Amino acid sequence: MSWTHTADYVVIGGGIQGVAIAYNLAKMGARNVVVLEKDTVGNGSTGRCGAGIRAQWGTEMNCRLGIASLEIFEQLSDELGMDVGLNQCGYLMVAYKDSEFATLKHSMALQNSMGIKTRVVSLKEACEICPGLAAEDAVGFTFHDRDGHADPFLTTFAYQEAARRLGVVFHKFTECTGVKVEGGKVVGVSTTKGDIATPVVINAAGPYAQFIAKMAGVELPNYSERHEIVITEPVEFGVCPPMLMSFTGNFYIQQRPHGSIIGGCSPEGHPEDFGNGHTWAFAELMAQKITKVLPRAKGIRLVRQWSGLYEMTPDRQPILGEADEVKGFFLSTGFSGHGFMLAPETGVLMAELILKGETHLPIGMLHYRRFASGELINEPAVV
Amino acid sequence: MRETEILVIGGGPAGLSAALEAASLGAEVTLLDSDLKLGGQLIKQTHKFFGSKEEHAGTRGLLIADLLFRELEDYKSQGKIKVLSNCTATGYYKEDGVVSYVVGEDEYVRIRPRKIVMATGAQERLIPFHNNDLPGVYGAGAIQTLMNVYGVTPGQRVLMVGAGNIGLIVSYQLMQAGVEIVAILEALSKIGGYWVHAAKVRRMGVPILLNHTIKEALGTDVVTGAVIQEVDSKFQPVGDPQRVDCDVICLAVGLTPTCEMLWQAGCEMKFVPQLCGYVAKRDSLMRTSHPDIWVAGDAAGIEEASSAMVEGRVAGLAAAAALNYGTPEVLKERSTMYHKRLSDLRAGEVGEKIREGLCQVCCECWGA
Amino acid sequence: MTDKEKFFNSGVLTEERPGAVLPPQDLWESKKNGLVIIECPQRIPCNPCHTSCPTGAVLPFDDINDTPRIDYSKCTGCAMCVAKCPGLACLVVDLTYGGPDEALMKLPYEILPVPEKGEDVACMNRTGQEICRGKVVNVTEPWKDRTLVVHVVVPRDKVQDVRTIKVGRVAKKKEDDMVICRCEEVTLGEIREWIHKGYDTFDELKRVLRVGMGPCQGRGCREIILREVSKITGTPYALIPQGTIRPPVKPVKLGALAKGGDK
Amino acid sequence: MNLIEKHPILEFQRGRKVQFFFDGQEMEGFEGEPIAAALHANGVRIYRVTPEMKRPRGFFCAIGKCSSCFMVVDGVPNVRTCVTALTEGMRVETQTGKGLVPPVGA
Repeated sequence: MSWTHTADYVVIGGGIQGVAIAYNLAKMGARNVVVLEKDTVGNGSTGRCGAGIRAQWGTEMNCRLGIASLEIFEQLSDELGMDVGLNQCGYLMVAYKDSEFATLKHSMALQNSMGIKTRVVSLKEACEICPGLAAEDAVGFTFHDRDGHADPFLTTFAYQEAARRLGVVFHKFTECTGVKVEGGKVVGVSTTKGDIATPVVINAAGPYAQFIAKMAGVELPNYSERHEIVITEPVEFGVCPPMLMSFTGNFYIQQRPHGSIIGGCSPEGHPEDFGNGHTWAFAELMAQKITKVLPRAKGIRLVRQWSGLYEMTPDRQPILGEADEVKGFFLSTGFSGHGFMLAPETGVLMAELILKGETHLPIGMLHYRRFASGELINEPAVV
Repeated sequence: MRETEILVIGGGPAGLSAALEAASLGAEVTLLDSDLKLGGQLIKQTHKFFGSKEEHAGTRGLLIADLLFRELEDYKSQGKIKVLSNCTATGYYKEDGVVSYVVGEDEYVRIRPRKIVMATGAQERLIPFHNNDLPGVYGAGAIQTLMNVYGVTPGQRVLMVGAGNIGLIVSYQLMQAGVEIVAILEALSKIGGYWVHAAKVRRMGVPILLNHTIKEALGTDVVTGAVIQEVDSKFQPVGDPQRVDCDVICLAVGLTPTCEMLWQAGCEMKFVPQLCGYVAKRDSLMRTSHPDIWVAGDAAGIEEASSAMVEGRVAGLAAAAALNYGTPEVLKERSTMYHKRLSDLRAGEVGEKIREGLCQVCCECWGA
Repeated sequence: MTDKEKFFNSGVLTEERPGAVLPPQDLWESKKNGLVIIECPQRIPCNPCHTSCPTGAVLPFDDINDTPRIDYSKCTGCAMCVAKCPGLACLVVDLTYGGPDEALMKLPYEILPVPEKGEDVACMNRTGQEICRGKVVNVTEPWKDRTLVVHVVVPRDKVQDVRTIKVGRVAKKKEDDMVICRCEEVTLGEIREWIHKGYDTFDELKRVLRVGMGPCQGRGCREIILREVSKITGTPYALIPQGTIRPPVKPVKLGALAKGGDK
Repeated sequence: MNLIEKHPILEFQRGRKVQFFFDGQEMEGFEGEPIAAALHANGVRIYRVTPEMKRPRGFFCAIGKCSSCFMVVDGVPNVRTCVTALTEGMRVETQTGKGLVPPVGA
């Protein structure tokens, strides 16, 4: 592919954030948009994620982003002209402790006030939603039927294909090695394939965002955490229709429409690293968690395990906005494990911010200034 | 967690030899094999092997297996070798060097070896043609298992695809089992296997169609025939396709080393066409770039069972030596002897390809 | 006999000929409602394309055996000829329709099942291969004689090739139909299609098509797919990334794993 | 039966004769041999029908590492019959689709 020497917009990172921003920029009329990806599109955190989509959040900001994204997901296959594998089977939240159930109900009140129809369900109903569920030890459940999941690969590729049709250029196997700043403004980027002169750079580098930011002289408090996932062979759908999720149980488990069951949990001790290794300990732990809540899954075989990186921030909320120190340097990072589900909306917001300077949802509080000022927005609903 | 000094993965000719060699020096060995019956491909070979006396030349493969089993019995009774049959290694975990395996389907176990010999053998290549997933299209290895281990005939009329040694030998074995060979197809203009193996089947009236390939398997539920096509040197069709009647299409289009766990271990790998795929770089004692992992046999590059057995000896010797078993004199003497045998086995016309391949992956030593 | 002749002699148009020409590009791109294309390159005694044309765009025949000629300045894309031509040789292509990548085709149709408005249909080329999908936006019956005109939106770069539609899927040509990934049932045609779109590493193909994600973990298909990538992109086999190989090498029951590996 | 009775080189050490059922039909095999081999000996070559394209599949790799011979054995789907030993009275069924996981306690 011929090299792009100048561009109006350079997006760093071909994950869901990068492709969604590039697509929305082009859709809103921007031209000369280039996406740089150091491996292949979707190879980073996006392609390794659990792919859940939910509006059941504990802060107003995340609820707004969550429901807005969900609404975009509901028509995304049509918009992008390619199936994104959306399956709205609901999130069934499982609380094992009274305090956890109280938090869920508290969040539910917030969600309900915003039109998100989360409700408390009984054990009996939970077992109807998820036949074979073994959760007699749970104290309560909440359920939102519009939550669900989509295929992260297909969604990313659908964005990529739609963006390409609008003229966006993608360079894969192209790593950003420097951000050039002159007089407090972005003027270009260097990459392993050559330089690009550009007045706008969007940092959507996921777990590597803090390094890209540093290249522009911006310090971010982001750090990366390795999370592992297992997936089973496909069996007929119906073993775990909803996304089962628990904060104290520390798991998320769901069956994809294709039939495989996918499961993950938070690592103990938050291993901060950039490896994508896999451990036997995780495979065993996750097998225990899955077979405990879904005993009928005992005979289903695990076919693959992998890991991906969560791009964490101190309050587990994303960082969106333009850098104070460097004009033209935009950030869409720090999604703390929820970048896939929020991307359809944050892609729109970032494109609006870049092109118009304002957004249809106020996102000022997501600026990284909050870490200096101490105005953190702590999200309780995180696995 | 279980522990062992040396874990040998794969109980075929290479793995058995590695285990025996390491145990002969006093090492404690665990031998893991996925099959219900130990011996790998050896136990399916009814033909007599080439080579010299040391490699049991003139003895049938399955009887060579018996010889190795007998040797194994002694070490088993002494507790030096523990054999785990029906156990498939499922993963190598780089962070702590642990190998996981399953016993049958229902028991899962972890083991932490100090040294590993990967003797995982080969897997069969497939080729694309229409209907290639129809029941009746079988791999040559599968047919050998069915026929020579369990005594079940795969069908009545077999079309063999590929005239390398496997295609030729399995054709002969099929005839021994009373099955008709409709034809042997070879896409190249020359058979790939030993000439004498070809002559054995030709003289019994089996046509070997050079410059022919399979285009399509015929049949709705199971194979009832095939469409074959003559091709030129660039594999372009010449003349009209022909139809043959058969109920089995046997694919013997080559093997490729089984090296999943070598990838998982982060061993330095290289694509070497002469060795039929990606193989681990290794030193003259078969040690990979990973200091605790050795390779032997087809997993190190596709070759003959006779050289696999010697390679297994080398790897077993070196792995045991790395644990300080054996005296320098013994090690020197044995490795010199094994290297001599290997170079003899690879000296001929047929070994030329192997020699070219090995040049690309053998380094002197990893500096250890 | 050349391949072109072989094809032509079996009813496949391979190049412009008298009686089968394309509209002038400038006019075509600007003319709302589209322009007619007639593919009638053989001298036969027939003229309904002319007699059914309300604007005189299909010129009068000197000899009824002549092949049709069109005055494109007069064509309004009304598709009356499309619905009348006994040979189903007329179609209308409207390049002004929809987005920059779309075009509308008005195609004659006399087969069951009849496509419905909004339906996603297979679009086939002159040899009956499905080359893309199209969306039906209208179905009319101009002469009330059961010959329908189907208005279908297709990718703009396919208007030179799409010549009919079919409800459902069309089996691809035989070679493309070979099953390559046995576990996930992916065909060579699908793999080639995505390689051509630039998905030329094993990992990308795995993610978009699921090849190699099944229980065999790509044992059977990896090499065939990478050879195909090599063939199409010209990259030497040894330089194409193999993709990551993860445990377990063989699927393991959750129940067995859950009991832990300390034995 | 497609059994090799006489062979110029080999002698087969077969297990005890046992009865089993294929899709309800009673068949005979040898204890300990792979289910797939027992079926082949009885002339059965179609073991499953694939989920998407509904294509018949049978014996293929013989080492438990492809998905060709998945069958429902005693109610359990996705059993690799080429590496699973036959036992007395086994109920072996053709698998259609991805395999239905039996409810707990079934």
